[in-house]
Amino acid sequence: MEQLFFILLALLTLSAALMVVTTRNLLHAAFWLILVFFGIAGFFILLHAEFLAVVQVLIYIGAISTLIIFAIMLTRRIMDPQQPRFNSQWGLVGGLAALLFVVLAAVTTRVAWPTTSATLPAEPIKQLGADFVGVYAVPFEVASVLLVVAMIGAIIIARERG
Amino acid sequence: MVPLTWYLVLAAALFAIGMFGVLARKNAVAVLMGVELMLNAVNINLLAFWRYTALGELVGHAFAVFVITVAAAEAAVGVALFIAVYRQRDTVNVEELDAMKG
Amino acid sequence: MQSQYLFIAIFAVVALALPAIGLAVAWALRPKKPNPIKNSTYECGMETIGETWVQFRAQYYLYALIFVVFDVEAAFIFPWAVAYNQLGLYALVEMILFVAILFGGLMYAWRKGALEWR
Amino acid sequence: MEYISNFFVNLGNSWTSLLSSFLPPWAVILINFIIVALLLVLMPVIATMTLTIMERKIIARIQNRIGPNRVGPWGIFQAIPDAIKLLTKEDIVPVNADKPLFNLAPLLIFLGAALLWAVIPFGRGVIGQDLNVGVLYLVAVGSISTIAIVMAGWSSNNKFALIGAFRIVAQLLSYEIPMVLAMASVVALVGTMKMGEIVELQSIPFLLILPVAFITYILAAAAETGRAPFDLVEADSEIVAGYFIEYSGLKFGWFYIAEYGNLLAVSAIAATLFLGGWRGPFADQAPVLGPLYFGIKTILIVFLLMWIRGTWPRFRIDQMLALAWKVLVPLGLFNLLWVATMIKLPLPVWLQWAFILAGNVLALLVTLTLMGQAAKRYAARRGMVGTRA
Repeated sequence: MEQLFFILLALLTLSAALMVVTTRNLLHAAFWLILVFFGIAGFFILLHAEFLAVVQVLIYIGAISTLIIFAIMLTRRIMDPQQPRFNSQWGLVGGLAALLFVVLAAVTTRVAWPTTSATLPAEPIKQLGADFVGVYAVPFEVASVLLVVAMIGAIIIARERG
Repeated sequence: MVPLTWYLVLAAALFAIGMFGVLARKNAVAVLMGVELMLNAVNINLLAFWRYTALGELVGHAFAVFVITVAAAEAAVGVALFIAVYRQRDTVNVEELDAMKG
Repeated sequence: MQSQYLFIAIFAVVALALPAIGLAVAWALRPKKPNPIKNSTYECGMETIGETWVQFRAQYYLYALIFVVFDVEAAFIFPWAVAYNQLGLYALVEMILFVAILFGGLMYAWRKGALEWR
Repeated sequence: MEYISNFFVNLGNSWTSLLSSFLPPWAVILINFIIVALLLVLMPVIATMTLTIMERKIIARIQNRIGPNRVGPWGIFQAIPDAIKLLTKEDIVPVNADKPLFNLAPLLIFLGAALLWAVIPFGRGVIGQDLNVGVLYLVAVGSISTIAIVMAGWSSNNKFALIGAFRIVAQLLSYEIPMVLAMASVVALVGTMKMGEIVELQSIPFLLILPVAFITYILAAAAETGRAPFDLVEADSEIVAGYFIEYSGLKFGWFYIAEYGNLLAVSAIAATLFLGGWRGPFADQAPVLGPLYFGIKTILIVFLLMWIRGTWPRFRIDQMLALAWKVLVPLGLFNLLWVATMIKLPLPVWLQWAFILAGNVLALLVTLTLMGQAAKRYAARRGMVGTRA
């Protein structure tokens, strides 16, 4: 049952991802990207990471894709259908990407990965919240600093001068 | 149950597609979308490894949340750069953006 | 846990099917007499001038930007809020610091006029 | 007696065991899921059928009119001819529209409105699924509507639609943050995101402890549903109709239904988080009362939102965005930290709650004073007349 869901989700996600990189119309590419994000949220559910699935929808679909759509709207001429999609080296790059996939897949299927007998904590979200201010206290604060620095930087860059 | 390698192969495929997008697309926003695909592939790997090798503690969760945070910051600054560059140069075609001084 | 999300998935399918069926029924019932005037873009009777994809002001982007930052922050605040009852005083201190940094960023945006609609 | 005290859960169990007697377990689960999904998916439609007539009557009374009065006694069946009309209207697709996206947008906006109902508790155990991430799920589902709005605005190939879409997206994004902060302060108080558990743990309605969070939530809810005084996207006297201007017939109908579905959903969420949901006198002994109390509380909030719509003047967009970012967000952050600080004090719970309430009231007074001063400065700078100096 789970395997069936995995295969369906994988087909959906990968074909949407292919559409993202090949569609001529950038706004369509952005909507395909949103479908990829949904598919990945589905994988997170299959992996018993429901919190991450919601965060994926909240941040990637709610926030990051909105930013990308705004970027497309704000840069007008990129809607031009006459412009080529790819640069001149796309054939080479395509071969390279295919090669990378073959190598990665070959390697990952050959390694005997260790497995765990541990069980999921009773309340993973509670555990995660405790970890954020416990084990990961420093990254937690750094994340806040990173976000604010990114915000300040982006405001300075994007502000309309004069 | 789905074996771990399925997830790893899936993530590898997604990563390769993302890399193709980053290296082959002309438009900077499309390049950014490729980067997002690659980051998502990484997150799948993080959580798959967490699920199959470290279920007891929430390392994979924490790392994935931090990756998402970095992705959000990157997208914010990246899009701001596109807007600024577009205003200056009237293009976001990465091949035309090779001159160091505007 | 996963059966709960199976429900959400089924619910989503049903919630997409209902409006689709409704539209199919409406398609069967309604008249179909298109003509060029009807199908033209509605701009209060004026002829459409220029491209629709007009350039937008960067102001929209600045709001989206600040929103993204606070949205990511929500992803940290909620697990913290769930765990908070069982944590010591350090959890409070760390969250105050976290929020103070973000608030500083908001203040900066405010000072720089990024929150003004112009 | 045992059966009665947990009536709905036991009823569900009886039904399940009846099915199990002749069906395999997976089929029982599937059938139950589909039945619940079919019931919940109708909520936005029911909301539209009832709330439109309620709203038209209330607004009419506020404006000293009678309102709909032709179809049925006091016009209560007005929604039926409206529905028939929408169903049989000709469907017009503008020439240069992006057809796949133009047709997908109404489906998506309905999806966003319907999915909210999956985690709303109608009574003890009467809930689609009590997800561990309940509250955050509600926020996440809201982003589907944002995507649908952008899709509708862009695919219509109409400048007004696109501008309307961007304006409402800026509004939705801005008001999502105060809403999230108000929800987070409730979560910090109870220590769970499960909607069902939040009700169980709400021994007194949180409205009495967290009035600031409640007010913030109501304002954010009005803005998120695009209602007056935050309805400048479809301010019909100023700009045509917002992002769905090119839609007609039932495609427009789904946008309309999603709007009222969202109105009822945000009211139900407010009733759950701040008014104690299905709790009330004797609801523990007679759970049948639970959904009744829940319904009454929800309708009270709907009425509040309609009252606001009928009486408040419309905000300008700069005022609206400033209210979100300069007033509600700092207030929400303060409120969250204040709640967190007070529940760490070594005091009995009722005293902690009293302190939280005191801080809330104080914060509200300070905010109103500061807003008043800012308004006076603004008026003085612009040299406005008719304002008290």
